[in-house]
Amino acid sequence: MLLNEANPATGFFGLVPWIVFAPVIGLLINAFFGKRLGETGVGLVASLAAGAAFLVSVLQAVSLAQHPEGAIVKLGEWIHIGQLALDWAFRVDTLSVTMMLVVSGVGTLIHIYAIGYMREDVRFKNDPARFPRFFVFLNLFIAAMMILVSGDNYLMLFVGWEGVGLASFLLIGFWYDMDTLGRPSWANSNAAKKAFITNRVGDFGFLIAGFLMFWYLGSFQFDAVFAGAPGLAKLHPEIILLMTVFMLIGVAGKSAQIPLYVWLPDAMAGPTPVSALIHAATMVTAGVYLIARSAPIFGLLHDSQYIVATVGAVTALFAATIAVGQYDIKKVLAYSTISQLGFMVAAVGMGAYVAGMFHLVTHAFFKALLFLGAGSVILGLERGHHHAAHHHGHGSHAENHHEETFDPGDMRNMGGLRKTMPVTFWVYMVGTLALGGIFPFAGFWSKDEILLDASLHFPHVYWILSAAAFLTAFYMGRQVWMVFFGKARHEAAEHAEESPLVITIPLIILAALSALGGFINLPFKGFHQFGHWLEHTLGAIEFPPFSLAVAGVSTLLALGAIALSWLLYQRKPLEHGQADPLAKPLGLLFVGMENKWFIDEAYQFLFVQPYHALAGFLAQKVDWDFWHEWFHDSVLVQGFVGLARFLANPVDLGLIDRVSYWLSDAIRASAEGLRKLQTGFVRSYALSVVLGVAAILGYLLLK
Amino acid sequence: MNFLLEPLSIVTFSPLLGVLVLLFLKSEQKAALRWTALVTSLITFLISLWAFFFSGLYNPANGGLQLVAKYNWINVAGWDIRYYLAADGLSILLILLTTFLTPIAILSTWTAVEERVKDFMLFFLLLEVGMIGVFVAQDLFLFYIFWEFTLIPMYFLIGIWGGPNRLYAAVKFFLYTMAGSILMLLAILWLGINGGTFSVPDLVAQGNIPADTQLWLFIAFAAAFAIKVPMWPLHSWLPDAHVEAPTAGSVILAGVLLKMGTYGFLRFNLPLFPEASVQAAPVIGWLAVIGILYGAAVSFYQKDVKKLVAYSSVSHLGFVMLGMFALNAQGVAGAILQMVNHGLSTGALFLLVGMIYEQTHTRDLPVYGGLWKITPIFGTLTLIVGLSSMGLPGLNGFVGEFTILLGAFGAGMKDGVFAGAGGFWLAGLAAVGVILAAIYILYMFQKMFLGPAGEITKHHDLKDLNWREILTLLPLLVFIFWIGLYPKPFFDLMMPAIENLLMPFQAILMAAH
Amino acid sequence: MTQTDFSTILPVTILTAWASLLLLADLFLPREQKGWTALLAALGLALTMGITLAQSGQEFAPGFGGMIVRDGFSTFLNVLFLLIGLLGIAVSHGYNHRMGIERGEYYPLMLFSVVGMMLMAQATDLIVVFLALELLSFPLYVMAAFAYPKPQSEEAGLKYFLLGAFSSGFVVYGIALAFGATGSTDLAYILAAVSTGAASLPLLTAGAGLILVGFGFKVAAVPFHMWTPDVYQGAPTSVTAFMAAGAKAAGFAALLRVFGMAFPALAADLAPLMAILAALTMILGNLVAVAQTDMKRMLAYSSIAQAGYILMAFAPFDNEAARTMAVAGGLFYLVAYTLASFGSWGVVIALERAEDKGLQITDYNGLGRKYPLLGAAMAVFMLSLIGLPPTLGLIGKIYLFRAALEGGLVWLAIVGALTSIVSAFYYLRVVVNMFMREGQPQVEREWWLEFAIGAVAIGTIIVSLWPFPLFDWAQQAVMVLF
Amino acid sequence: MVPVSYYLILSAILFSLGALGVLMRRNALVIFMSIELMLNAANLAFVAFTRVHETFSGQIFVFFVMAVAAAEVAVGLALIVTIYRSRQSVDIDQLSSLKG
Repeated sequence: MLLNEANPATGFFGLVPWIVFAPVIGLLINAFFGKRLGETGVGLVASLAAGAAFLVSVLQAVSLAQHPEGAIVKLGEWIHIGQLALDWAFRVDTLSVTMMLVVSGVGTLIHIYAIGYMREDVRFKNDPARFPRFFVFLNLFIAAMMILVSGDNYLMLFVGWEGVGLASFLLIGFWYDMDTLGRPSWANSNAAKKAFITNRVGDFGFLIAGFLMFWYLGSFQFDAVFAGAPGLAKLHPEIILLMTVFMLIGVAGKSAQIPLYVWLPDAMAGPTPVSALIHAATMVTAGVYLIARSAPIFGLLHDSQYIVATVGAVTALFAATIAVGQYDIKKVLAYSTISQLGFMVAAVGMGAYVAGMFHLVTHAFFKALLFLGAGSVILGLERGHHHAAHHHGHGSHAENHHEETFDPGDMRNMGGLRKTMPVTFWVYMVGTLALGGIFPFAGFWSKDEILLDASLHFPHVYWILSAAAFLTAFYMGRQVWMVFFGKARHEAAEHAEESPLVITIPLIILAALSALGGFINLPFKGFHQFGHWLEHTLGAIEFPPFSLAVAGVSTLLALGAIALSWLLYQRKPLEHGQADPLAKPLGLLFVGMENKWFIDEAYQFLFVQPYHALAGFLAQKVDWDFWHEWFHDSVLVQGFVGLARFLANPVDLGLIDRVSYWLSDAIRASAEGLRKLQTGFVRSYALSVVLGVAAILGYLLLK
Repeated sequence: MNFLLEPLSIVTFSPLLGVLVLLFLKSEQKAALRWTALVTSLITFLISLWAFFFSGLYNPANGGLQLVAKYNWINVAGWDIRYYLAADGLSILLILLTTFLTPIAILSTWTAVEERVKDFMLFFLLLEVGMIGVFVAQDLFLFYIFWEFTLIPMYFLIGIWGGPNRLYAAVKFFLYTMAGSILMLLAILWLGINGGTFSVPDLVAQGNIPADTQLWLFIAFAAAFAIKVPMWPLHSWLPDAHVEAPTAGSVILAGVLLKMGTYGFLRFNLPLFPEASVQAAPVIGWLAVIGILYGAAVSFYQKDVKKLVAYSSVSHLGFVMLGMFALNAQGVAGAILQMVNHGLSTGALFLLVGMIYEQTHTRDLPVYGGLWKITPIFGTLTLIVGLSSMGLPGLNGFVGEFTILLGAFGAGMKDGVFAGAGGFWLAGLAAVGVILAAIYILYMFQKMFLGPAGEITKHHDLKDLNWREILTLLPLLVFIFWIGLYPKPFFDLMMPAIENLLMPFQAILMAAH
Repeated sequence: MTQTDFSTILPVTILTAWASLLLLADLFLPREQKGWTALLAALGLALTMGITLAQSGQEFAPGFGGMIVRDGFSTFLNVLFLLIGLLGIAVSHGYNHRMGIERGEYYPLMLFSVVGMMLMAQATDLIVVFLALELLSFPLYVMAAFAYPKPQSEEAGLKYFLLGAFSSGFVVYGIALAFGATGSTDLAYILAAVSTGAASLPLLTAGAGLILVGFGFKVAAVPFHMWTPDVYQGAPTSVTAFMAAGAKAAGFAALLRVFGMAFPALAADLAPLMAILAALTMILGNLVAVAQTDMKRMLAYSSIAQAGYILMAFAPFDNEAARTMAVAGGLFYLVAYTLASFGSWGVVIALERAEDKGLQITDYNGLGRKYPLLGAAMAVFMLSLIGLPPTLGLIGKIYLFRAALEGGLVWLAIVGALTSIVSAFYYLRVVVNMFMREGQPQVEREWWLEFAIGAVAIGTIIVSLWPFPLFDWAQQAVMVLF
Repeated sequence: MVPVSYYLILSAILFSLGALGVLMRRNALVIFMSIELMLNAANLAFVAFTRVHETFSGQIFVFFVMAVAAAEVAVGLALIVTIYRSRQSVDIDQLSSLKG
């Protein structure tokens, strides 16, 4: 039926459209029948849909193992105008299948996790009816993300690109009528809007890059573009540079790089599974995927590589500094994500595509794990808070007091959770070590590969990234100490409870992946399985030999950072209400970190307010007051009516009359003392006739 | 009376049968009046489908005029005025859009129009005749008559069933439009006198108008069309007309009447004055770009939903104009598709606004908020339509805007029409409009549906859409998805005609560079 | 008197006799049965119309030594005049009764005036032109004051009379000069004299100019228009309706005849003058109409403006290729104007009540709601006067604009176009008031009046859809002039 | 013998006087008489031109003009009398209720 006939696909390749269809079917079922299915039913349908997509992805991988050259599965024509030929076509190769596996694999786990998480969340937020909607959106995201990674041309990729943006918008704004603490507010919807619009700015860059591509290379199809690019690079290198820079803008939007990263921290307004799935593991890596996919273009010019790598590296460091100063458990992770994305972008920018993709995969595991762990912590705290409030009793005053001030995401309210939430603690530790880059966890291997590449080709990137790696380990240490160690700084933390199995099982699976994920691409001769896998798509890859020096330095840095954080945060655990121990020694620097270097305020000042003012000025002053009211109403209408009145009264009666008076005076004077004469209307009419006669005769006889 | 039996004559005039029936009904028989109008417009839609797809008389692969009905009408010395109807790829979609939107608009009035139902339906069906006529007339004289005729019913629709400031809006609409068209009339007469015929294909075939004269004629035609579109800065009548018009009127105004302007450029300005078109293209392109950005910025500031949507039309139609005057296949095809898209999306937006207005009697954004919780279907549909309007890929708006921008960008290449007059900047700035579109649509969506419950949401017992309302919107949604996912049938319908249309421009552009 | 002579004036003679007899017959009719006079007058007009149409097949037929003629041109216009007469009776009957001015001499006067108009179209000698002019004018002077002792009516009558007589003084003097220049008042002879060079051109030019003044006065061209609003307002509306259509049409008939037949040699001088007059008339008429609040004054200024449009037909007078079509366009527009003007005055009559009530434009509020057909008809007339489809006014205006463009007078066409937009402004106000404002207008239901309005409205639409026969007829009619 | 041009000049002067009279007098009757003066100026011109062209038609015209003038008197006086009856005045400057 919907399988492709024109392209007799080998193996399971023909099934590839189902990675999109399955979640679409899931979302349709839940959209229309969600209310009747019940919460478990909805969750089951959605998880099955995501699972089906994962299954199809696995089948693709199986087929790829036999036919590593991959396949293009054409579903139908999309836009065909002149030489513009866009198809709905799926590209199955090792790169896209890697992404499919990550997206659907992590996605399925998060679906399952979300059944448990959302069941509690909707109750905490007092709106259980919203439950099915979450899974509709989640499936929508999977579908869009699958389109993104499997499209065979840039425009289909763009469909997914914007589609995930939409899903992200919907999910960030899932609790659209409140803020993160559940109070009625515009905050969440503002965050959602901000994400979408910032992404649109990036999409603008993507579009422009696409236009350049089409008009200089004649196609959007990957193979055709890649075939033409080297020739263009010789003729017009500046066009290639422009193309890559504009594409980088797109990447910056989606993968939260400088200068467009600002939406991602706000995106934490979404429920935690969303943060894990979309804003850590999958969607935000789309930019990395895009650059890896466009390797034949980005690899053409050293300038492009330099720019991309530098942007990535700077982002990595910059975001890491902010992460150090955050108190919200998810905000720390958010800035950490930005920072890690910087690592990946820097990697693919340098041409270390395998390293970048490798880090993408491992990051998906451990960052999803961390976010879900954080979610578990938050739920635990909420349970504890509930519990505490319940026990405190009956004084509604106390309850209100809690409602207003308690933030279950604030690390300053936590502490000592290692005892109350042991499973979460252990998996969280795995995630932390992986992110911190501690041997032998997944993050160590992938980060090391990036640093290795950087040290060989872009030394400045290496130095920046190393600093970022140090900070990474430091802020993760800080977080772990603050959350799980010490004493509970809030009664909610004291009464926190462990999460149910539906939540912890996915955590454990992810923890296993985070611990072991690094082994898919061990940097030793004869291994590099992941690299070889991608080679089928990216072409022959040169693997730099493992450098003990680089690995050693980075491990030392990480350990040092953790030690430093121990010194600061664990040796003397934070007390309730105590300022951050860094605040004093760093002074203003810490204020900057705490306040995200005031970038949001700067954007507000530089872009948002001026646009508001401009729109207001255009709408109110230019369009309405000036153009609509003044020009149309005053100038056109009043002028016209005035002219008409003027002609009716002064001119028709007045001016012509006046002239009549004047002329009759003249005539009277010339008629030598004719009797005093009063003009009346009839006579002025007659005079007008006479004037007409005079004019006509004058014209006829004198001309 | 043979001329009345031609397929296109039947399509054009079949609403008149409904008018006849309406005349014999009493004003009190509201249900009968509504059903008569609805059934008539549905029959017209079916006839139009039949004529183009099932009669076997129309071959979509043929780029020329088809379903030709050509009869002498006024033929005295030097006058050669014909009753000349025909359709081709440039008009077929717009004809179908007209016949498609009219029943939807009528359906939307079911409970919204309670006063003077008979007159309303009369004017509406008459309006349909005029609109179809505009799209099928191939004789300038006949075209002008249909063109001016559409003014009258719309004027009454706004003036009688409109909002509080309706008189002002109606008269302004009338005078602005007429001011433009009367200049066009002079140009039409000039063409008729010098060409000895008013038939457009014949005039195009003659094609011997000197370049400087062309420019004047181009301006005269453009005056009429640009006001109708409306191109910036001639849009001042639009917010008034849209805000005051009843919902169905807004739907038709945005959906079809504005398209008459863009269609006019396409059907008359481009083929009749090719050299002038190439000359004017950069100017029109820049005005279009200004319109795109200006419309988007201004609509962002609006507190009145209808006004917001109205200004968004300025932005959307800027895209249409930009694509059209890119004078390449992508641009023009995108422009035509975008005309349809705008009709669907903006039409649907006006319908949605009308549906909530019926319950709350306010369109003031700040009093809404949090509506999604109470009216989930309404919110979801608005979201989909809004996304289509801001060009989300996978929905119709994207296909149009993307191809337009692609075309406009291509026109900035060295052999394109915008080369040397801004080049890539036109498409680049226009693409910024895509960002701004997201801003105002999301702003609107947020203020209405997201956030904490507003005054209206709190204090009204608001109901979600009922079946009739969903049924009204459903056809639009089907097309929003269809065009977004599989626009091929639509492009297939127009491409042969576009190739014919663009043929002369290659040579002109070659000569120009 | 030969048979040709007689057949030439047969319709006119019959109508004159009919009018005289009617005057007598009226004496014997009791006061409450004056309706019969109207019916009889209509009968006379119908009879004359029948004869005129029966004769219409015959070609150019001069009579009385070339003083009078019967040709396609005169037939066309005579039919129009007779139609105006019939419509005039239809709108007068009930109104005069209602206003208490139902006097027997009204209809004979109207018939005499129609006779004058008909003679005007038939005259080929300046003497006859002058006589016809006076014959059509005198009854109108009287009729304008017909509502005496109502002061406005008296005032209108006297104003019209004094200014009319004043302007005919110029006509007479102009004729004298033309006679002096050529030695004849026969139009054909004048033409011949010019072409043989026997004529004194300056004298003739001056004469033509003065004659133009007289006709300009009749058609209310700027700057000879100033009587129009006052007289139209002051006169009983039924008379105004008749006058606005008839006198104007007759003025144009004479203008066409005299300038077409006698002064082609002066075309180069006269044509620009006509263009200027047309432009001034359109501009002033339309602009001033905007400021009016009284319906009758508004329509009066509108009729001035409409005269300007018709004058456009004379603008390409010096362009041999264009002028036939132009003048045909003028005749066509004359018909369109007559219908729309009569119709709108008819609606005014329907709304007017004693003591000048119901004459403000605001009195039309809600008309379309309460009397949808009457409102629709009025809307049709307004649209026709603006020049919008589907009405005759649009087709007519297109003919005229085309004439101007063909004559190379692009500026005049643009003036016409722009003033049309201006005109939309005030015509639409009526439509707005009728359909979009609330009000309780009071309408007198009168069968004849409503029939006339309805017929005119339907005619305005139908003919616009199939204008070819009418235009063809107009074109045939003007063939004989050039 | 007096040249024809003298008659013509006289006629022009008379015509102008008549026109001036219309412009300057307030009494309707006097205005009316001024108009008659204009007509008679035309008559004089006709007669004079008749001399020049040696034809009768001009003189015939004069008779017509006189007849018409007489008819005009009938209509005009009737109107003026009517107005005098209702207003006790024939000052045309008072006849200005219609304006605007």
